Amino acid sequence: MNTMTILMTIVSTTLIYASPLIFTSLGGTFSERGGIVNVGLEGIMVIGAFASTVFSISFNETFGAATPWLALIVGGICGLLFSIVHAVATVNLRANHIISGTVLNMLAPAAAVFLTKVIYDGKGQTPIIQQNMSTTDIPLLSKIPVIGDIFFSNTLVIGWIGILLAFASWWVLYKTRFGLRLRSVGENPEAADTLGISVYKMRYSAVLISGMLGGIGGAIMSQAITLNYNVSTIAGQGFMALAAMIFGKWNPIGAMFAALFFGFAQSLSIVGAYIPIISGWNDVVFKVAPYLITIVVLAFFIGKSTAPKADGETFIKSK
Amino acid sequence: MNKLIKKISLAILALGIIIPLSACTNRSASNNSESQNKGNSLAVALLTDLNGVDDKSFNQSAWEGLTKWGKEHNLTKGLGGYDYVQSHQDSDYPVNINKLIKNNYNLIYAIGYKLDKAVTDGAKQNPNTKFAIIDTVVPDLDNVTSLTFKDNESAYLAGMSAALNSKTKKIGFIGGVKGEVINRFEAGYVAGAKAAVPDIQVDVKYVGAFDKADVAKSIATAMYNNGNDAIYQAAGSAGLGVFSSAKDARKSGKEVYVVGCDRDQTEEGQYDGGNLTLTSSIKALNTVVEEVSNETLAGNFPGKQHKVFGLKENGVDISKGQLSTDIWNKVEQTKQDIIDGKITVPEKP
Amino acid sequence: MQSNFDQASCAIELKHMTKAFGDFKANNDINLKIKKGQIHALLGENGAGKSTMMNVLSGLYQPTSGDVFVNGEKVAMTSSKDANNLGIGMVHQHFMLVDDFTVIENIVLGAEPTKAAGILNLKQARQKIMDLSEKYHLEIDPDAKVRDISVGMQQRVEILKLLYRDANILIFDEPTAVLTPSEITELMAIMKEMVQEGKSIILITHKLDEIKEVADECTVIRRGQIIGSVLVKNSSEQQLADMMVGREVSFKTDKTKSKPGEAVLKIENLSVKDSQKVERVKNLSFNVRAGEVLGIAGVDGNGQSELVQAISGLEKSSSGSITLDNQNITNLKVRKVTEAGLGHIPEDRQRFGLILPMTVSENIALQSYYCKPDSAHGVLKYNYMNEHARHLIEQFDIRTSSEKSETGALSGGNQQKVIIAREVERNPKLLIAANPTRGLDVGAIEYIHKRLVDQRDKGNGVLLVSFSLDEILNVSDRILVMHNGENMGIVEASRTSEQELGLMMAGTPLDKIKKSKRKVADK
Amino acid sequence: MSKNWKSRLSIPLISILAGFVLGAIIMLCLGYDPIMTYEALFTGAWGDPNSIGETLRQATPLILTGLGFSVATSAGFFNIGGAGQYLVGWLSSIWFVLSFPSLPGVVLITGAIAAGAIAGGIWSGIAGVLRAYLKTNEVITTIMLNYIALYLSNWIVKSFLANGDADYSKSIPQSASLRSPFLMELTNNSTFHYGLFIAIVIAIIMAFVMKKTTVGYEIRSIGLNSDASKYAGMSTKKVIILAMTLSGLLAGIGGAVDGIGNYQNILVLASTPSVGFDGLAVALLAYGNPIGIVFASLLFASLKIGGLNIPVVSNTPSEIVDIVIALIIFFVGASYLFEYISKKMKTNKSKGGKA
Repeated sequence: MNTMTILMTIVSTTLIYASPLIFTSLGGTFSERGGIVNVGLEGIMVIGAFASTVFSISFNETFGAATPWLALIVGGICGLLFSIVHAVATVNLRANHIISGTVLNMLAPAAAVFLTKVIYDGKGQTPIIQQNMSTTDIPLLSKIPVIGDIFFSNTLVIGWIGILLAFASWWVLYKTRFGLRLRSVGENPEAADTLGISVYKMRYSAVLISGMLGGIGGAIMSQAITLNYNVSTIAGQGFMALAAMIFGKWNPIGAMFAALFFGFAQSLSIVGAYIPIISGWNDVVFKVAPYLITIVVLAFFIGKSTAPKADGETFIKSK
Repeated sequence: MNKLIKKISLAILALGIIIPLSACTNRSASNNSESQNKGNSLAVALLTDLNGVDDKSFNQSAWEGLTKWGKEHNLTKGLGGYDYVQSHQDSDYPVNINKLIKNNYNLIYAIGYKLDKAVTDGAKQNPNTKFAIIDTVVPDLDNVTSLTFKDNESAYLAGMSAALNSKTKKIGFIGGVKGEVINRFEAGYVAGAKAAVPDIQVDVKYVGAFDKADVAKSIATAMYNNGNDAIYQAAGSAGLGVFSSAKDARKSGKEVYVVGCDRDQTEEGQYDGGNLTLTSSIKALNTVVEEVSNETLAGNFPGKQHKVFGLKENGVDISKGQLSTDIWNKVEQTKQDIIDGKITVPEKP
Repeated sequence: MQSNFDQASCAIELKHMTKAFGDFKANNDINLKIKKGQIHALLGENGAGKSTMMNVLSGLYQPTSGDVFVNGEKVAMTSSKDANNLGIGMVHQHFMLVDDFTVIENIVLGAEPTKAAGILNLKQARQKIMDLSEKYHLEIDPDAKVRDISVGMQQRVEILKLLYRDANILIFDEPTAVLTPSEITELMAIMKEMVQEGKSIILITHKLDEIKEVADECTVIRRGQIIGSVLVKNSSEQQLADMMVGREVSFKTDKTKSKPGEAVLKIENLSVKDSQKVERVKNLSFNVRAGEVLGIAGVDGNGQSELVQAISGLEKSSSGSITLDNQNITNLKVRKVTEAGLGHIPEDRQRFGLILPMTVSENIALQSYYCKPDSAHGVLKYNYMNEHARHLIEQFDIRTSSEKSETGALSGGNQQKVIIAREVERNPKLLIAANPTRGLDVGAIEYIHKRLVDQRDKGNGVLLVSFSLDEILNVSDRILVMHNGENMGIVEASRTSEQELGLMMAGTPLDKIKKSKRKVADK
Repeated sequence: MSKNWKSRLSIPLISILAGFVLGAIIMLCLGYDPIMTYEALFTGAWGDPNSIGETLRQATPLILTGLGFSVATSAGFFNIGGAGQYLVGWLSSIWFVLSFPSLPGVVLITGAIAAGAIAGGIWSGIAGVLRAYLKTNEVITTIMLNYIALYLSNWIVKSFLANGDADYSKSIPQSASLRSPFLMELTNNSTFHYGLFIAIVIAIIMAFVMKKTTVGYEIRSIGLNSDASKYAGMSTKKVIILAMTLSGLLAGIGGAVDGIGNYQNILVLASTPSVGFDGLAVALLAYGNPIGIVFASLLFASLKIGGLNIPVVSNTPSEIVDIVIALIIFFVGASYLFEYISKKMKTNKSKGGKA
């Protein structure tokens, strides 16, 4: 590969791996900024992937090329609906957040395969979708010489949307009334309560947003990568997203960069095999590298990351 | 508090009894299959590995064969007829074998090399049950037949097709996890490609898992970017990522292909401009399952035997897919050469 | 007519208000009138029901029965928002602030000015806040994060939060507990100013001198019921105190003159840096002698915490030496220091002193679980631990249903007693007590002070760190004043005054004060 | 105390009941037969000696990974690395046995278990050390270590332990196996092995360690209040590393016992083993109580093994089992629901009484 191809490949493969993680980790950030620990992201992604696939298969003829985009929305909505379980459990029923999140992770794949069997006549995975979300050139930007070719040509647009969404999320969290209130219930719900902010409502919004974004993240997996739903469509991405959120210090932009970093590490391990000097290394080195690099970078360069103060704490309104 | 908990549990218990009772009406329906299948001497079950019978791969192929066979013999799916069981973890194999035996299945297909231990133990303990194991050899047992496939032969043809079709003289191979079976694919593919086009470059990569479609897609993207114009995927459900990468490449105007594996993967290759599944190497588990079932029904269970299915035995094959007539003719010729023994295909890379 | 006028002149009136939690009536048939433009003090021991009443007034609790009138109108508040809308606001004892937010963000939270689409308009808020800050002399740094500002400023933020919401009825819950004398004086002035502006204030406090200074009326509450209301100018401190506890209270801790012996703690040229590498204790030297209580006075955040942490081994010192009972303990590990003879009643009992979900007996074993007789060969002897705990529960009068109760279920005073029992019982050569009576009621304070003096009388040294000058003056034999990490001087408790200490706390070294005194005398 | 114990037991029991009932409702709604399904589930798990043997065998590693997760939780850490720790334990035990096949059986078995324990302990100890000294979040490190374990293990199996090109290692000699002819005969040729007894003994030891020893006291203290623990002179760093190491050590023993008891070899795996993750759920169901974990594991194993019988004898998708498990844990976590309902019932009753 020449340098140009290597760079192009790094960018595009980074985005392939990172896009689902960006959305999901942003979701996690909202939830935990609002004080609800969400280890159920994996389960939420499963629901998003499953629902969007069913939608796409059922309606691809009606909506044509718009199907994958609508499917993302459907995935988001279903993720949101599914996350209500988590919201009810943690906000109203005072469940331990980790237990409730684990329930999502166990429930989702079982329910999705179960429903697949119900819907598709006993089959354990769905058919292949016909309208997939594929890479395209971004208008105008892709015309920029060199940079356009590397970054904006033949690229996964949803990944760039995710990157923009991270900045938007930051802005929402730090510059709007909603964001201020959401963060306040994650830092000190008692204080928010005395100021007339409904802690329950804010925490519900936080979880539901995470459900929506996690659902979209899962939908990206099925719409752009596996092109169907099967039990291994979501195989650990939710946990990687959780890791990205912590890595990014519970900051949307940080989470986004962390997700990109994971993608970049994966990408390096793939592209590394094309770089002459190191291509002779044992394959296991390339397989282990992304995870090892993550640990090293986190331990030695990023350091401690602190969760919002009341993250994981159940708020009980006094009566 | 405790009293109330007691009350609640009573209430739930009551519900738990009433609801299922009301469902009893359904019950007779699902028991029908057993009565229908009575009187048949052969009940056949398929035991898959961790992937189910709709893995779009050889489990599915085997199940299709069994279903066809069952219907031909007026059997229904379920007890006493034919059925399949999927395992969720590697430790489930012996459990599932015992459950099938207990439910009076007398011929069990065990799909995958990972089941050899479970089959060996099960066969020794249950001499009256017959086993057919796929992809590996369990020797010296009267009630076990071993069925293996010369995947390398079909892979050879796949490699040849991809090489002949290649305009860039670069083709790729993406495997799931390195191993005995996948190695056969790799070996045959590389040999076939080199034989057809001596200066072809074959790029071999492994995902490291069978469930990471995102990594597989990234590898495929790198390969297509690097100028490979066909990739042979042998990566299980991760292989779906190869198809989606190829669809992306097509959209950006590259004429790239995927070579399918185990089953005719034309469905996976469909996209709005046509089909990008160049061809698929086929493992004809369906015909083999039918064949062995018929033999068993006729009282000729090939116990203790190791049957090898190659191109000659119609155990493996290749689909025409999108191959040009020109290439297809060459492929057919080579196929004949292999059948005739003029070409020997290596098993290891 | 008369009653109408009466109601209108009342900012708040409670009629037969009862608030019950299950069978327990925290407030029982409360009748109370708070007049407009006055400071109304509310006096009562901890657990008397003051906080419940205030939570009812601020909309957090709904009364079980009875009525609440605000400005003459009967109201039913279901949330703090309703209270806000009626102009009622509360400065909580434990500040209700978001540490991670800036001062401005904290003030506007819940009442944020926005542009279109919910976008914050902090510029607009800043103007209003700065105006209020100026008007009421509430100095703040609007862009600092709350976690970085002093306790005094945090309280000003709390007050501004209410003013920003145009609150007319302000409730202060023990506002001076954490303030320095000068800050207290400032606060009193601000309160008076606010009343003059027509606002009404309810002041909850234990401190009778404060009531005497600012309040117009005082209501005493005990066990959920009102004992009576008096005009402050007509009653003495002693009368108020007796009303509060229902018996006579002694303000002075009885103690004989100290008979100091050898130094048990020697601190020489000690410097300590905090986690941000800022030097918080600077070249400090002093001794604590056996048989005396050395008080360390100073405004919160002047290096006292770091000093205590350095002595107890929780923080490393950057230079200097610490000697305990003739043993060099500089930078030893916590456990070694404890074994060398240190007892430590930590500043924040819930955070440092106790493991709340564990039982009382497990907490009593916290310093000694690893050695005989609490354990042998790594195995805990629960029989012994429980028996020992029962013994201490009796000896220290800890009110708990059993030694196996969760410590978190105990009241604050009893939690502190668990710590004191544990620390004092080992008879340490030096006992450090850091703000040991913060947030406790008069009865508990009296008890704890007695225990500290007992410890002294047994011939051990006591180092008392407190932000409360009363406490320092009351208990200590000698007083060291810290300012900005430095020693401002050591004075005899019997020969100093609040004024002198106040000057030192503000950063004037003792020798300078003496010089100026001499000058005055010379002139 | 006894009252507390009763109510702690009643919540899991009600949850189990509620989980099954809700599962039945779901099946009814979708047209499957719950009675037949549950019957299949039960007979599949406890219907005959073979099934019982398999259920007990399945419970074995769950007990150990569950204990591992709960130790870390007690110290305040979220160890989702159970899968990786189990895997390195499994790998090391087989590797050890295959390296010294001629040693006597007792030495092989103890050595294999010790090897698994050490490997699992090191694997999580890495996360512990990073957490103690560099404050690295253990959630991230344990996730990453799971993947590293998977790839390394597959590579080691292929490169050093496999016979030729096979995708699994050679089998261990009979002398190193935890299975026995006696147990096989007893359970009608199931894969049941002595590992269960090892697991139960370890559970009892852990119950003792956590409740009655100074080490357990330190772990609990740090988990509940690390500031107060520091104040009391405990070395938080030491305890963090200790708790994390102990956690992985237990999961590693789980892997070892499963390796020499159940599998008798090690396979190239397609993904991280699910037993690690199931251990987490088991521990949550048991509130981290070691003895509770034994029972929770048995319940889990019953559902998992019994679940395999469902597709054999009915047409209900076997995923219903996982749905039921998830529901049970949901009810355990959201036990306030029951409290709330009982409160509501109480107030309604008292209101009714007054009227």
